[in-house]
Amino acid sequence: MNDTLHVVLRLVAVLVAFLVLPLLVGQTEHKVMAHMQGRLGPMYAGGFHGWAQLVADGVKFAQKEDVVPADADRRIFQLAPAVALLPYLLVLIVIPVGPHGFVGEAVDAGLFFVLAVMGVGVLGSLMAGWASANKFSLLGGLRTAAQLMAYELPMLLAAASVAMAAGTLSLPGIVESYHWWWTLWQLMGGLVFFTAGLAELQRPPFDMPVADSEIIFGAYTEYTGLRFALFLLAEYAGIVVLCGLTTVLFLGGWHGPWAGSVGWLWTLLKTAVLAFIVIWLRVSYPRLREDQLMKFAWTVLIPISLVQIALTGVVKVVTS
Amino acid sequence: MIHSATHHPGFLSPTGVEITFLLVGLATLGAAVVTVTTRQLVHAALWLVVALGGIAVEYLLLTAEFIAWVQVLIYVGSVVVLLLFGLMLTKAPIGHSPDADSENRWVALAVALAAAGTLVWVVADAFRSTWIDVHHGTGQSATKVTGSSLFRFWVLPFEALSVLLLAALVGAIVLSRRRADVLPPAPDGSTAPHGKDR
Amino acid sequence: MHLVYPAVLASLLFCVGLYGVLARRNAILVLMSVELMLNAVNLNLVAFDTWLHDRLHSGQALTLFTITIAAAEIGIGLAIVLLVHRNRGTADIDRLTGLADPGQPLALPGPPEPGAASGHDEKAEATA
Amino acid sequence: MPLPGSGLAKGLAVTLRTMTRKSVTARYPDTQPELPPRSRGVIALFEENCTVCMLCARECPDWCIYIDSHKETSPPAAPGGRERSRNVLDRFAIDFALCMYCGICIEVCPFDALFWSPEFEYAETDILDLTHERDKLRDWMWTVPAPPPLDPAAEEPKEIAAARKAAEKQAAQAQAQAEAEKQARPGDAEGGTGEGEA
Repeated sequence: MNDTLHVVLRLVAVLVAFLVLPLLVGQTEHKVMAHMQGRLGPMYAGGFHGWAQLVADGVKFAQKEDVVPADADRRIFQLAPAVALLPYLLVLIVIPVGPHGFVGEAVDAGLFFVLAVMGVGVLGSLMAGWASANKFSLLGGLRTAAQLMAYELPMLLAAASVAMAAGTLSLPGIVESYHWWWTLWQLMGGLVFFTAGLAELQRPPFDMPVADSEIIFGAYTEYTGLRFALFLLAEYAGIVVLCGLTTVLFLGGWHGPWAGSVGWLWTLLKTAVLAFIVIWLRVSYPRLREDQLMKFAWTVLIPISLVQIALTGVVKVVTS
Repeated sequence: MIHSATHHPGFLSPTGVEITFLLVGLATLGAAVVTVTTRQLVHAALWLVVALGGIAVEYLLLTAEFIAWVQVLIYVGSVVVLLLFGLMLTKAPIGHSPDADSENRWVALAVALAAAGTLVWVVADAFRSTWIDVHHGTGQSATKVTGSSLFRFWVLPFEALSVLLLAALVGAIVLSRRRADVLPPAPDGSTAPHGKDR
Repeated sequence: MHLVYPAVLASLLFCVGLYGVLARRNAILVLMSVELMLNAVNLNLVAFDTWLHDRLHSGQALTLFTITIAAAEIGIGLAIVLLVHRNRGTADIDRLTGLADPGQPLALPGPPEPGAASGHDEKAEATA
Repeated sequence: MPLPGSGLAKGLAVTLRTMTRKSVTARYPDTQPELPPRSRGVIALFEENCTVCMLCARECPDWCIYIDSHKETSPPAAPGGRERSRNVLDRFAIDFALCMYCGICIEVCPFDALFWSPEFEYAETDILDLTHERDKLRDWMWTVPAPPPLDPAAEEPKEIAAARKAAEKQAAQAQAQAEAEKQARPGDAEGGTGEGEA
């Protein structure tokens, strides 16, 4: 009974984090982007520097009419946002935050679980793109699929490099066996992982599937109201998950001074810094072209990740 | 066999795992049947996702955790995405598709039913009194043991497999590459939009 | 757990896949059915691996091999299907009779061919 | 040769530097904007100066000025003379929904009846309310700032120069007359004043 309560409490905590952290990232994006462009960003909602802007947005989305195009495949169209959003919730459950089991639910082979489930989220975009009965949506869906196929590989290879280094697939296990010099050792892998993750999330500069100047909003063109908000939430939840994973895999998670007591703070701090970098990249760089994107994945990221794996193997053999 | 000989849980007192397995199995089977019978192409692919996910859950119930995640990663994350990609490129329509089912569907049904009858009868007859002890070992060791056996006893097939994968990759690239000199001037425009595929 | 459950489920899934392979006309649907059959085999492998308590987990290793082969198969299969679709305007295997005996209707690319016409209709539907 | 990736770093540096600087957003409804002098907000009418010459209405590129007038005749000043007629303004309206703020009307007005006012907060919820009639246009006149003082070293405006010249001439004549009176030569003074009036 006590165990059940414990598990339920953990899951509730994860759910709360799932609902709060993406909003935090979204609000940060509003403000950071604005200041990087010499603006102020939202200033009214909630009073102090527009802290409640996303809450207000949510209310606005909830009030909007839920439109389904006449020619669309209704059920798939309506199901797609949930398919896009839920995987990130599942992933968030297994990301370790602090030492001594400070994790929603420790899954063995957690690395595989995380990568597997994150790949499912893209199905939501595909379903949305196909079911909208809109050629721009379809193009967006196609681009999403192509991008996913291209970037899943370097991401997996980079993650495999860390798993090799740690000798385990469990996320807490990877963090526990972390040493500070791993960050240098796995630097290339970390960069590849982060970049490929950005591309899987379709964040700028890898946002061809939603390139507004070419295909309006890609797979999400026909969505309105709450379903659209769910897609946006999925994007921000994806940022949280990606940054958390990069922290856990490459930046040592809770490692830092006084890790025993405030380890979770270190994880959150590192995740926040990475989230800031995600936003920073969005503001700084223009969108890549579709063929440049594919070329980047196949000719830059995959070779780098392969070199990283070779390096990991060599160091592992030499040091053991 | 040894385990099955020592204790005989009856058919009529299924455990929780068995009930779960049965329910998930029914869902999986239903999704598979819809996959092969629906006339909407993309629906078939999405039902295939359900079926594959159900099989992943069955793997979990059989304590093959690693295989389950690989199943989700490769099948749901990649194979189905590729299938959907292919469906979109071959212009899968919304709604019923005229070319989903072939004329010989009744023959196929007869063959499948016959095969199913034979197989189920044989299997049920053979393993009538066999029980699996699913609460054996932890997942951690299973993953570890799978890995070490893969790279210790299965290295040669593994390497052969990687060569096969490479060959498939090269083959796919060669197949989908368009050579400008042999390309006929697209007669009806229907082939034109695929210029940049893959 | 009774071994019959996974075994019967695997056989049924295999037969469903078999039906799909025989009854479907669209090449991609056929590929999906093949996936179902492969998965049935995988389920069997895993179930027997668990049953036999194989210390080397050979069943799981074989399952990994099957999954890899399936991935390779789907990649190259789709490449072929897309090529066929690009050349003929249809992915309908019943019409791919270019190598059949004379006397069979030949499916040649061209505007009067029914396949190309239906391809147009589908395109109109898909982009409608 | 620049390091590879230095361009990427430069891009990041630009955005980061911008973030540390003060943002340039004008928080308009909370704080009033600091407008430069002679800002062009709305067009004011100084109707006392208007002679209904219609130049503004004719030059207006989008025809947003409406002028109605009628003629009033006044009896001749001296009996037997010609009747004097005068244009009286009935309506002067500017439709600011059409106006594109080119300022041509102000430029062409020969009698300085139209002015730029810096007032800009006259948005309405009904587009018809954007047609400002002459009372409103006259009210805007109160918001027109005084003309800027001339540069100290500037050439004198022509009107003032002419007026001063006339005044100086008059003063000189008056002085001359006074001197002449001193010499007690009556008669010259009358002729001198006659010349001055002509």
